[in-house]
Amino acid sequence: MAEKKPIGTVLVAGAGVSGIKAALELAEIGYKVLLTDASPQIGGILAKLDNQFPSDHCGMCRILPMVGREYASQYCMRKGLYHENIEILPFTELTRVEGDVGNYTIELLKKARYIDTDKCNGLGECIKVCPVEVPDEFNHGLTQRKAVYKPVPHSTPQMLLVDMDVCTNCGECVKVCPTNVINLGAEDEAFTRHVHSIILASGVKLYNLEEFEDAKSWAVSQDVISALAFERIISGTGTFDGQIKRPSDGKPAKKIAWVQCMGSRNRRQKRDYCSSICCMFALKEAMLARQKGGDDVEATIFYMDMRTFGKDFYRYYEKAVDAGVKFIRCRVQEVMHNPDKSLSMRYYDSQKEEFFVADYDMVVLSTGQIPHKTHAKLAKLFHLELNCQGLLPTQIYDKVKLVKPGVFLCGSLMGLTDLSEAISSGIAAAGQASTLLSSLDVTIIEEEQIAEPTTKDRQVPLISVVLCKCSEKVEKSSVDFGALEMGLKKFNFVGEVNIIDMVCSDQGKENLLKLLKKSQSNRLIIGACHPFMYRKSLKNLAKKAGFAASLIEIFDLSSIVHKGFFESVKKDQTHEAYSEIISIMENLKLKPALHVETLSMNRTALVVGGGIAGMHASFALAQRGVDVHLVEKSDKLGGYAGNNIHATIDDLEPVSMAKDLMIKVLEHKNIILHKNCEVAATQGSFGAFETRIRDLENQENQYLSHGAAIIATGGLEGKTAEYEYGNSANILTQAQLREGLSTGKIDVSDAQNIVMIQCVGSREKQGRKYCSRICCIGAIANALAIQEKNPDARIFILYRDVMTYGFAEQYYTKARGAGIVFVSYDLDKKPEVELVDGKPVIKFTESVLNSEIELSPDFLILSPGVDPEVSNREVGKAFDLPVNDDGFFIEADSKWRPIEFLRTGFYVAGVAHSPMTLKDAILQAEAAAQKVYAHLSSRKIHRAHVISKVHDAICVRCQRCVDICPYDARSYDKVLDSIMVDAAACQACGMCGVACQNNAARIMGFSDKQIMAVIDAKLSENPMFMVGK
Amino acid sequence: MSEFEPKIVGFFCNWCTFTAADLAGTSRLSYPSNIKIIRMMCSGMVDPKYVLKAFLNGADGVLIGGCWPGDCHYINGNLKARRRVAMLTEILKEYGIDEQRFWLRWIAASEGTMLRDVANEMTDKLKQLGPSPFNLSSNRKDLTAMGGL
Amino acid sequence: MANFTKLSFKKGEMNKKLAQFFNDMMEKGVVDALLSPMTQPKRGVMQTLITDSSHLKAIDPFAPVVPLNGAKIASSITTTPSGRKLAMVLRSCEIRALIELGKLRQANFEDVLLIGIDCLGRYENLDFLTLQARGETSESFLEKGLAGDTKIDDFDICGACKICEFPVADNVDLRLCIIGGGTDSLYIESLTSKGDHALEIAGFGIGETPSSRDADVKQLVSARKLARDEGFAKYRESTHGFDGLEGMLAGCINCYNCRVACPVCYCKECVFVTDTFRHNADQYMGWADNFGTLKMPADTMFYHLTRMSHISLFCVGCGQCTSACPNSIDLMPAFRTVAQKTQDRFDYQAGRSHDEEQPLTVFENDELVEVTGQVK
Amino acid sequence: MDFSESDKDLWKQIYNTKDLLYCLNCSTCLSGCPASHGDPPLLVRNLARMVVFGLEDDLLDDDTPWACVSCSRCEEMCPMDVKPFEMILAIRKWQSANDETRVPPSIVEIYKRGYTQSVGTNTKLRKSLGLPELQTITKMPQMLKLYQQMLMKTPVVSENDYMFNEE
Repeated sequence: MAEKKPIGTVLVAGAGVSGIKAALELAEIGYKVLLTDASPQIGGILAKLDNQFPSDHCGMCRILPMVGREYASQYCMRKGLYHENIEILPFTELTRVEGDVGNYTIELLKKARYIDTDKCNGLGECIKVCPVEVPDEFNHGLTQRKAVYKPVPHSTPQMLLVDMDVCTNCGECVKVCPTNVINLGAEDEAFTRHVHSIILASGVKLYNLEEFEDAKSWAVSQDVISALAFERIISGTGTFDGQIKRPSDGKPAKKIAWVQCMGSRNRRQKRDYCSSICCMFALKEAMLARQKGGDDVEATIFYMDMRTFGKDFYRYYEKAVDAGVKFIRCRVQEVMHNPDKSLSMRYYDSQKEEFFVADYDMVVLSTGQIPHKTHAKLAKLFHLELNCQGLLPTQIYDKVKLVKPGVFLCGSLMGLTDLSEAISSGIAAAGQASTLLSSLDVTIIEEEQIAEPTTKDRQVPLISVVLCKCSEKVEKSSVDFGALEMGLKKFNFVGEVNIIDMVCSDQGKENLLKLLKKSQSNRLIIGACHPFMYRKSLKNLAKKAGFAASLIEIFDLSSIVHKGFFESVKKDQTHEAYSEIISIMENLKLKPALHVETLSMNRTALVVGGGIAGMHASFALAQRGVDVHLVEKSDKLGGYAGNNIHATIDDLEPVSMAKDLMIKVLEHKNIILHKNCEVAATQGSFGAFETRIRDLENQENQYLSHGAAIIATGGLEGKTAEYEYGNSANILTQAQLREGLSTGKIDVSDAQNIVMIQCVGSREKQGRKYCSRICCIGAIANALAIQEKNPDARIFILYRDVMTYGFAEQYYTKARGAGIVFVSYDLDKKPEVELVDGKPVIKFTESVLNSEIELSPDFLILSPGVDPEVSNREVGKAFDLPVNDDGFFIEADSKWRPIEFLRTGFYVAGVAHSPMTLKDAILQAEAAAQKVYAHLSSRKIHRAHVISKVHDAICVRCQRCVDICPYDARSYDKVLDSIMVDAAACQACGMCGVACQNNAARIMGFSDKQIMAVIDAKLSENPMFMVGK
Repeated sequence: MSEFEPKIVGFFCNWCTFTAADLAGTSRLSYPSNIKIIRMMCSGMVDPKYVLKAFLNGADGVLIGGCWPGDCHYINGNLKARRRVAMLTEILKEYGIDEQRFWLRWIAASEGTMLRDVANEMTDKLKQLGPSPFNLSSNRKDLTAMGGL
Repeated sequence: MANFTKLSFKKGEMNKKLAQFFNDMMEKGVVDALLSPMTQPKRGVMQTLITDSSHLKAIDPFAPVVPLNGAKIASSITTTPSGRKLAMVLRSCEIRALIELGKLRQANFEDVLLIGIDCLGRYENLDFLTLQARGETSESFLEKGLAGDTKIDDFDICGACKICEFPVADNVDLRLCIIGGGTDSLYIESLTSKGDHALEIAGFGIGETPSSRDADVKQLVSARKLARDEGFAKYRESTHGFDGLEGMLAGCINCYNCRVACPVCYCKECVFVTDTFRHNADQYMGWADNFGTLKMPADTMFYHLTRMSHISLFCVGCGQCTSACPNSIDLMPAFRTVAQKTQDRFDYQAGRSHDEEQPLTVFENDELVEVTGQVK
Repeated sequence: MDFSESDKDLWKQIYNTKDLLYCLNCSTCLSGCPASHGDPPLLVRNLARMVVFGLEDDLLDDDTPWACVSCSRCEEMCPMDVKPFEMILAIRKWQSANDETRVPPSIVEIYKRGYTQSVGTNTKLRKSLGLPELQTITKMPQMLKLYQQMLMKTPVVSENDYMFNEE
């Protein structure tokens, strides 16, 4: 007999957003994940941020799985994460790693919390009596906390701990603890585990005023705060209930200034990088300040370059300008604390050539990301040296692959990432790990297959009620279980009422199973704590005893008992629990048994676009055994970068890289290439699409069946007619210059002056409304190349904002050091070019000295940005995928679902999404491949229990449901003359149900009848047991 | 006679307002128990029928809680809810249900305090306004109990 | 720019003249079929689909009766296009309802030549039959109507028509105009290129413009608006609040005739007759328990309020609901007053235009801020 | 501004360190500079730019480098480590080396009132902060006389005494 294969297990070290995303991805495939975090809580920096660009609100729940969504709890992500395949280990550090690719033994150190969180009821009696007060890290010292505290106040369940560094060991907490779970003598606990792969996601640290010498001079007042502290101030859970007040005296802050680049872009402090996120962070905060505080709030941002480089970032900036946020281009030296507590800053206005002093109520320092201190520690664990940027060394094209095979990284550990990149990289790292695991002799967690009983739901409803007394830990005698039992038993549709204890424990589960096996009932209500954590296991248990999964309701008894009613009289708690149970029973009585079907998945992927992103995604899938159709419009693979860009400033060689990739793609047996083909139309739903492609040479149609698709159509160098382009041989684009320099066709050896103009036709209302992201770096690369050939040439780069975000800042620094002169210009005062004797003459205003310059450069080089692939709109139409005004594809959610489309089963990678660097395109391709693989891999994909359906007989085909469905899950089939529902895409949001006036569209398990019965129950003044019915 | 205790039905979005209610609970923010919470997946899932049913069954007020615009887990369900509420308000106003009895509020998951404030504010408002005219109709005037129709 | 063609007729020959007109249209192939009110063999006038022009002589487009709002009929014969060219003679309330149905994909205007008529009002069905039996004809009705007196003994046009501010049909290709004409002529007005084309093929040139039409229409509309506002005020006063509504609906027997008659209640089966509202006995008992009494049939108030929430945005005020009620509940003012409020809220008017999107189908991020009154 | 006449490599003459080139014109040096309150103000950032551009004539004519009070804040705060204070000193040296007859106007100021800057203007602020009134030498005529006599012994003053004795 063959030995049972081990279950593929991955350690994800770091439970910030990228780590969580990586863990979810792997767990969805069916691998086991250990998710650790060095801090006492998961969530990373996001736990503190209520509001994220661009919606200025949260939305983290959108990273939860969309397909087969019942495997992870559908719950607020900022409060907790529950997935049956993820083991969460907070306050745990990775201390040792042994072994090699695919086989690691890791040692973890679980730090003592001094509180047994499994048993703690979270009510915090201990907190009340603790005599120690220290500044609360969560609110950045704006508030105080005790030695025993909740690290994240809004998490569920409450995870308290004792901070031993400040604890006085007075023992008061131990005395008052009603559940005896505090052990001040607890010790750290080391243990080892075996894993097959490791993903490092230890995240980011922010520069702070307390720690760094050069920032201390800013800390002149309590009202000078960090950006993250400002987040806590505007947070609803924050210090002032979301009102903008200054910490020193709680007075409303009406004049607020943001100071950018705090801690970054600083060569002197050896932090010569851009933190990448602060510009958007400050923009968002300034917008929020005005939204929350009203129009009389004055928001001013002091900046050097507004780095709005990402997709739709520039639009957001324009929105901020329109919303009245003020921008001052000056790096301020200091802030002065005035006697009236206001804060003064003095700045210089280059255009007016004048100094100004402005007073503020509050100054927010945009404290940048800095590489985490754990980098060095991690490097040591893996016997590696950090690279010159202080980062872990990765493989050249793959940012998520450590040089050590089998270990991957994501999030800000790769460098400095924003939210969407953190998410994409989490997915990509999971993708790399799953690729590795698929090559090993490991298996996935097989779902417990418990046959659903088919008969019980046809019986007259008879409900079994199980209440877990563990809720008694809340407050010993708060609920009168006896009265509850008596009351409930009086209903003729209640089969039995059982009060049991600790249903979450093994013993409790065993007891429950015994009870349920004896039951004659056909529906079940379980009242326990934290149903999100136990829902799946309790349901499985009940299924074993013969209950249908959809006829089991598990509700949060403990929180009902005390939620919101702390000041109310105790008898209410029994009453509230009772009336809640009645409501649930009313609902359950009417609930139909719902059955889950397995989706038939065509295990073939379609990739549109044979550029580097498309090829990478195809190969990544093929390697994992997925069949791929790769459709390319032209007659050759490689796309723009793979055919035109020979070298980049960061030592990548796209053309030769593409050639290698091309060979791999062409040789792989799982990839079928369709050259000279375009996509024409598609039909079907997730798991079973059929797409018609047309051969452009012979106009023949071919039909491809596939389960999912990746759109990687790429982009092109932008076109322009500005600045006399096309009218002189001396006016070139950066691409022409790059090509000319590498072939030697352009001779710069005698050139005296060369002028480059950035943002040609970009970031303006009449042109590309976006930053193309790569032009600044490209211009610098070319300028340095010229400089190398002709050190005597004067090179001017006329820019609006230098977009060298992240470590690309070092190229900017290098370029200046090489004597390249950067001159900023404003959109309302663009450089002027005219031709004299066929040669360009350029006039512009030198921004520092504020004087006019006229030059006859030998070459005028333009950076016209990146244009989207022209066929994007047709591709979008063929697949019913949205394309934005700029011509790029619109992802489902710019932050939380950056590589997915709203239409389930479609993903985007590379420049089809927005202009990006090669590495980013590869990262996205890897992530998109992972998303497809997760769906098309061997684990069965079930549709959810709760989905919408069509009652065809009464449907009038008005298609309002089709128009309103946010997930494109509904469509009208002309041939069948029926409304169809894509069961995988449907998220059961219920929009169709409301739009449909006669319930022809309905949500299974969420019927009007059920909800109206609940309303009845909720409003019933005389619960039936009171009147002795 | 004891003070009039209004009955409010709260249709709360699972992702935001329901979570905020949870948060209010865990943060020890006390809000009046007048609000009977019914969890909906999305504010956009609240059918006008539910609101009418609640009023007809004796609710003195109805509060729909959803995510802020742009924040909806289901993309834009909250915007749909807003239009429906505007429409339904016009109908209810014609038959004596004041706008102040039918609220839509954006309450994000983190805004436990706002939930508390809204709950308090609405309860106070309804105490001022007194019972819903639906509960005081001639058919029911003489009946002490309030309930379904 | 209006194009008018004048049709003069001898007394008693209006319908003959109109039949001739439609005959020309059909013979010349402008249309293959005509939907028009037609005198029925025994009695009454009903919408009739005519494909053989030899039957045209019985048409009676101006008959002041609407046994069923024609939008429902038009919907049934256009939703899935037949491929035949069809002219439909409808009055404003029918056309406005049809436009709403079109937006709900329950009608299709592709092969349709839409012909509107000036409508001075309709009589209740039974009243009309009585009057018809007495020998009144469309011409005699029109004569009285144009003189401003629609009352014939105890009979008068129905309440909805008295306050109808849309005597003239808009959004049509052709319009059969009697206002501003005389008792011996009517005008055919073309409003679209489709209409122009039809007239041209049928061989009608452009004629004189009825001189007093604009003023007459204006006068009628303002009188109606006055009556409407008075009517609304009176209704609101008499049926104020929930008490009023309850009193008004006291006799409702859940027959659902109002929704069957309603042109914009387009569901195949009303939700109130689906299993959602099939309650168990214990539920009825429970509700009765709460009050001691439960008026049966239950859910009448719920039904009407729900119907308001479903269709008040599309309500065109045709008054068919009132006409259909077997217990003489005057639903029209109830629905019209609500519709006025809901439609105003979204600056929408049912049937005003093909292009305006129905309010509950479009959503903007930054609109209706006053609903929550919250800004971030 | 005309670049045809400018010397691209002037910075090597004046302040031969690549540190200067790293300047990204962020204005940190300006915003806290005490001499920037003067008239004309000392604009360190602009001087750096002029050096980089090689605007020899303009630089030679510029007196503002002499207004620097050597507080060294720019030096401490410059994020690019341009060492602006060093640069100011270098410009002074270069100016002097290129024009031996040059008498910086700030020396006249020092001669007349003991400071390059008019420090007396801060009376109000000092008072509001509870600081004692500033005792400047101009308020002590006898001391000022002694001080001027002392300065007169330096060659740069004595050789140009016509500039110092206005009365």
